[in-house]
Amino acid sequence: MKLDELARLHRQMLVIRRAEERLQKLFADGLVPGFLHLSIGQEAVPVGVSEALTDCDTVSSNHRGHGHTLAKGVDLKGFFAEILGKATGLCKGRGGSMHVADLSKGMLGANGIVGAGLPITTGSALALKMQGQGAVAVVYFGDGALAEGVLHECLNIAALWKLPILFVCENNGWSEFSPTERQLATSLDKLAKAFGIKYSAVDGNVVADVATTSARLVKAMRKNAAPAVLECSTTRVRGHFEGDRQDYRDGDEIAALSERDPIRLSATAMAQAGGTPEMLAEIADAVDAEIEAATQAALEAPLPSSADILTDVYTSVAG
Amino acid sequence: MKLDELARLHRQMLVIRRAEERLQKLFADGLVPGFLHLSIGQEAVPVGVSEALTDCDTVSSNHRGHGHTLAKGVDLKGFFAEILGKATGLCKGRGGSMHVADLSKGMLGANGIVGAGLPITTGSALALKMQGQGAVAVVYFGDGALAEGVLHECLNIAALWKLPILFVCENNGWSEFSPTERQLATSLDKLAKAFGIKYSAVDGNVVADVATTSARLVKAMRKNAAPAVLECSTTRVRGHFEGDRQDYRDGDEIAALSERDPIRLSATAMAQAGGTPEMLAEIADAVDAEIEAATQAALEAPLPSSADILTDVYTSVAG
Amino acid sequence: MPETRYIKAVNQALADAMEADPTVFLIGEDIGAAGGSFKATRNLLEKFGPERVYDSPISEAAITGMAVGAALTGMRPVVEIMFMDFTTLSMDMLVNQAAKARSMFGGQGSVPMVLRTPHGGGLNAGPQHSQCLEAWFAHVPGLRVVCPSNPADAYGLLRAAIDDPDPVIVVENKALYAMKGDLPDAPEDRERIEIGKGRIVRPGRDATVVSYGAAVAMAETAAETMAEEGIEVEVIDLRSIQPWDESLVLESLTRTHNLVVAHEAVEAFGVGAEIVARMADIGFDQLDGPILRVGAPFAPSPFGKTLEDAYRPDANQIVAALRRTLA
Amino acid sequence: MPETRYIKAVNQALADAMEADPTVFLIGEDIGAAGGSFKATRNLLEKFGPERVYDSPISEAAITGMAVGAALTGMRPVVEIMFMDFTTLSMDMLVNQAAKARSMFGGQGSVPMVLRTPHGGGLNAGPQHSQCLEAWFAHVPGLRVVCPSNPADAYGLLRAAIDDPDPVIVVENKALYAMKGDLPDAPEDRERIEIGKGRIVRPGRDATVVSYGAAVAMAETAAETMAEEGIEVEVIDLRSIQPWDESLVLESLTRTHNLVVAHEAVEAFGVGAEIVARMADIGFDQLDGPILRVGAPFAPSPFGKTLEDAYRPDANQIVAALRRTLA
Ligand SMILES: Cc1ncc(C[n+]2csc(CCOP(=O)(O)OP(=O)(O)O)c2C)c(N)n1
Ligand SMILES: Cc1ncc(C[n+]2csc(CCOP(=O)(O)OP(=O)(O)O)c2C)c(N)n1
Ligand SMILES: [Mg+2]
Ligand SMILES: [Mg+2]
Repeated sequence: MKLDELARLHRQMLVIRRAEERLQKLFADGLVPGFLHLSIGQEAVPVGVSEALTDCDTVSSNHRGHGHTLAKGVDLKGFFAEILGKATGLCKGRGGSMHVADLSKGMLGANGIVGAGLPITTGSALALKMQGQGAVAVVYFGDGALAEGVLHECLNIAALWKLPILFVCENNGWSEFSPTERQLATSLDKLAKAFGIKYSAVDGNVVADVATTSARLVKAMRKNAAPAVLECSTTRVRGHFEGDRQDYRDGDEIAALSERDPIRLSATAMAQAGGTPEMLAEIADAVDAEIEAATQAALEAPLPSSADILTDVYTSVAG
Repeated sequence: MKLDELARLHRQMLVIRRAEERLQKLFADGLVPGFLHLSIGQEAVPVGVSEALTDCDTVSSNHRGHGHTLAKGVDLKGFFAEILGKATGLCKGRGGSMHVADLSKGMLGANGIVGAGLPITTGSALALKMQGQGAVAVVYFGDGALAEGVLHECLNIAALWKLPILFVCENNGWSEFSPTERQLATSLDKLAKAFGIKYSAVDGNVVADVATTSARLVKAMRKNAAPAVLECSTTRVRGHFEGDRQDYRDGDEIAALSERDPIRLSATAMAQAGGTPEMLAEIADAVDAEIEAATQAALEAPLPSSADILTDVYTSVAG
Repeated sequence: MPETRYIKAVNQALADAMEADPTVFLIGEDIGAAGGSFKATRNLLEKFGPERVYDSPISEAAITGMAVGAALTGMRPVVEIMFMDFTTLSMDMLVNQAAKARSMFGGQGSVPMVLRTPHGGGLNAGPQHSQCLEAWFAHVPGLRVVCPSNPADAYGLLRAAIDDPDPVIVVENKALYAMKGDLPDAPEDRERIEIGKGRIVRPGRDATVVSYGAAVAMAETAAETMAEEGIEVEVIDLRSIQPWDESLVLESLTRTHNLVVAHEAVEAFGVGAEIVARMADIGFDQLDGPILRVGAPFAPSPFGKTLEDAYRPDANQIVAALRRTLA
Repeated sequence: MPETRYIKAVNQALADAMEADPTVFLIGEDIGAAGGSFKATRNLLEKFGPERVYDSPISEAAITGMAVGAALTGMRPVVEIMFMDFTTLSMDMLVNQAAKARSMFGGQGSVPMVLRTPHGGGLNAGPQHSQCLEAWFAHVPGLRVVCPSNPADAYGLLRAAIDDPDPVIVVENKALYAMKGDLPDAPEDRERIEIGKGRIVRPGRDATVVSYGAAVAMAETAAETMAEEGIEVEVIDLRSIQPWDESLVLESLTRTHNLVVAHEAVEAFGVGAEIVARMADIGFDQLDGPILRVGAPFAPSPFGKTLEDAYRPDANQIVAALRRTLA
């Protein structure tokens, strides 16, 4: 991969990283309402996958969706404002971290229900296939979601009807406070095989690998609609949600994660491709400035008016 | 298999066959309320499986459950009365064909919801394992049920927790009015493999084969609790329910089914093992008499009293 | 098409909607070649092809969720769930996803999907094939619920539901599928019925019976019985359950001063409770007597003719309730 | 254990029930080593071992259904569903199976299972983690539903639910988990609370507020406010929603002649509707004014503090309702 491409991917990952680190602080300061699930350590997956996508393609996500959302190109200011529950948020402050969506970018929403993105995205893929423009749908889900029955239903229908859907599993080994291996007697490669769905595995912390594989899969899908599964092994660095002290996790395991830090790996890759420390610093500064601006705007933005509670429940008033 | 064993199995199949043929007539005469799904052509499966079971083992069933129920040893009179909606029925005439149950025989009920028997039986298997007496649980389901997500959840949990459950699929190729192949991109052998569950396939119309394989699987399960899958290829001779004219089915296909009639096959097997025509006739006469007695008793039995509608909703009255 | 059956009106509404809008498509179990368990989709596969009529595997959660995703992607899916009892498998997708998407996404889009499903007894189909669960959906902000009582309404409400930008549950009473009624021959004469508006089926001055679905005919029969005694009962068909036509009911109550609410669903915690509760608030001053409800007793729907007949509400119970409130 | 928190009382009830009866076992997501998302099962894995405490995969339908099957096979399973919103994935098993087995099998057996689940807001957890869906379950014959408002009730109702031979949904209000209250030290002094019986929390002669769960404390606050003006409000905690203590409410109404029903759930088609509807029938002659309800508006529970605060019912709304009915 060429340096400029690596740099672009690096920058996008850094936006996600810094955004989440900023949110982490804001949460500690009591400024983020509700649950906050951070994807620190997992940034390479959505950044790599999104390289293959346009605004016509749809994605849907889960509870750990900040990376998926930002990588799909949604507005950073609207994103921050939403997570802080402000009126200027992408969802007018009504959804928050677990429900960020931007339909104009094909981002059909984070989701608070494990596995729920699967049928929604399968249906989106059906719609895209009917519309015949070669667009594809991507669903992000975790390894814990492999236990939900709806996965089975969707793999079956996607395979049966040859739908242009990319099933992207972020396998971080954890399902909340439990190692997922204690919850599964199967694995995604075996399931994909059972349904005759093309399966690929990548190191989900190497953004170039994710990007290359996704590009190949999506390209094939645009030509001949058919589902594919992409399993990305990745690393959840923080707790299940902010406030989770991860007592259940080995300290050494967490410490070792930095070895596999996707941003560190991408910085190394850039250096190998001729990138300079100055270049990295420049990116970092630009990202910091962007994050700071979005944070400030969100902090200063007004709260939604409680008079608006009944707004948008329905499109129009019936009866 | 020895003649007396073959004869016993033959007799049990014939009880199911004649019972259903009688029900078919009663239905045509307007005497059976509700839906009636007949299992004519599928009798060898439950008869073969039940050979391996005792009253301590549990089974649960689906909408096409007459065979499963009778093979588990429930009282024929109570069975007929139930299907005719009489007060003397096993369920006091409140369940009917889709809900026949006899808890005293470990028969946890037919079921009107496709796939619903799966988690119920998985839970029963967990209970039996906890109780530590070596009992096993059996769930009967059709090929159409393979599309329901709950199958995935149950295969996973059964494999993960090593539960003594036998998943018996009656694969008759049909899901209501559609060939199941148009609904599935997978098959049960592949799914079982994905979960590391022991898989066996038998000709579900050869009762001795079903019995032998079931005996082996159940025996292993009693010693070392672990799930197993038994797929029985079988034949649905009648429509999805009585009243279905099967326009969607090739006449030749239906005609050819008699070649594989499990009762015909078992008669042949008996002849090969030294059985005489007299022996067969004797069995047939005894079965006919039994069915006739049960039918008459059911026809003469009183209807449930409408005063009883609120009875048995709860065990005791709270509040 | 005079003398059109209810099920045929549903079929016609689907056909007309598909004709009018290429984004409308159907998904459900055995709805294609088989034309649906109750034949609501008969011939639609032939007419519109497999790219508009999807015969699905037995996967209620997935097909309902797929409708949500397709609706968010510009389509207007119409899902058939074969029996309302099976919507128990679709609840997450209906309640957590379809109902909430618009609101929780801040009004960015909407979910123009329809879920059609039959409720009710009369087929001796037993406890898992007879339930009337509309009260659940009416309790969920973001969903609309309608329940037609006759062929013309089955047509008009379904067309309106498909046009509606938000998710609508269309509850059809399966015992009414064979009911006959008029439907105009010319497509342009077939009318949509506004969601949220009820209809006075029979005017009266002495008491009001509010009902929907199969209970409307029972209410009419009860009104006839009462009329023989000189008591004029007004019968309202709600048509829509969520939202329901509060002002129509209130207006009727201000004239009749007596109210009975009747439906086939279980009485306790049913739709009738909400109607009574609203009237016990905004209509309190108008009431001359207790507000009574007629609904099924608190038991699963039993199999078997005698039991089911005794279980299902009927005109006699409405008459008895009317007599009691008027007493 | 004076000053026991609500969540600890739940924990104690589970421990005591498991101690008392070897057939009681627990199943749920992250309930083992992690002790549950809200810590209801803390230390129970250690105490009773993995053969009594099953940490399950994320498979709500399966674990609920497994409880049905285990219950039919002689056990007393207690399922935890992490948020009530996720019971949308368990509905078939609860409604078509657990609720109906006894009746449709003609009383042959019963399904002694319990499903515990937290409802309600206050955590800014948004539309898919805050719903109060108890009205659904109350509408289903065969299920019982309870909703404790304080630690002692959390203990007593859960013990009673586990003892009960039929399926019971125990709805815990998650905002109350940190609430403190008394629970006796000696196990034998810890009391079960009869399902179906309510309690007069505060006596009064001028009006009755019926509530349950988190709304009980709001009702008490409202009663205090009114007391300052010399208006004595009686507060009833229903404790059980299905069945609910109709005679206690009626008896109170015959003394106070004014009624308000308050709960955190969405008002429309909520539990309050049933209570009002019953009283508008059997209590009609006792009413001096309209029966009013206080509940959440008809919108998904919004995320964000200001919105959620405005969305959740509070004591002021109960006061306003009292003033209006007394006016
Ligand atoms: C249906 C449902 N069940 C349970 C939960 C609670 N829950 C939230 S995240 C989670 C674990 C998900 O693990 P995984 O899918 O691997 O995602 P990760 O958190 O590792 O990114 C659980 C059990 C939920 N939100 N929805
Ligand atoms: C959840 C659910 N969905 C749909 C149905 C309607 N239905 C009843 S039987 C059936 C087909 C079942 O096919 P299969 O499992 O192969 O059993 P078979 O009838 O062939 O014995 C369907 C779709 C149902 N009863 N429950
Ligand atoms: Mg994970
Ligand atoms: Mg089949």
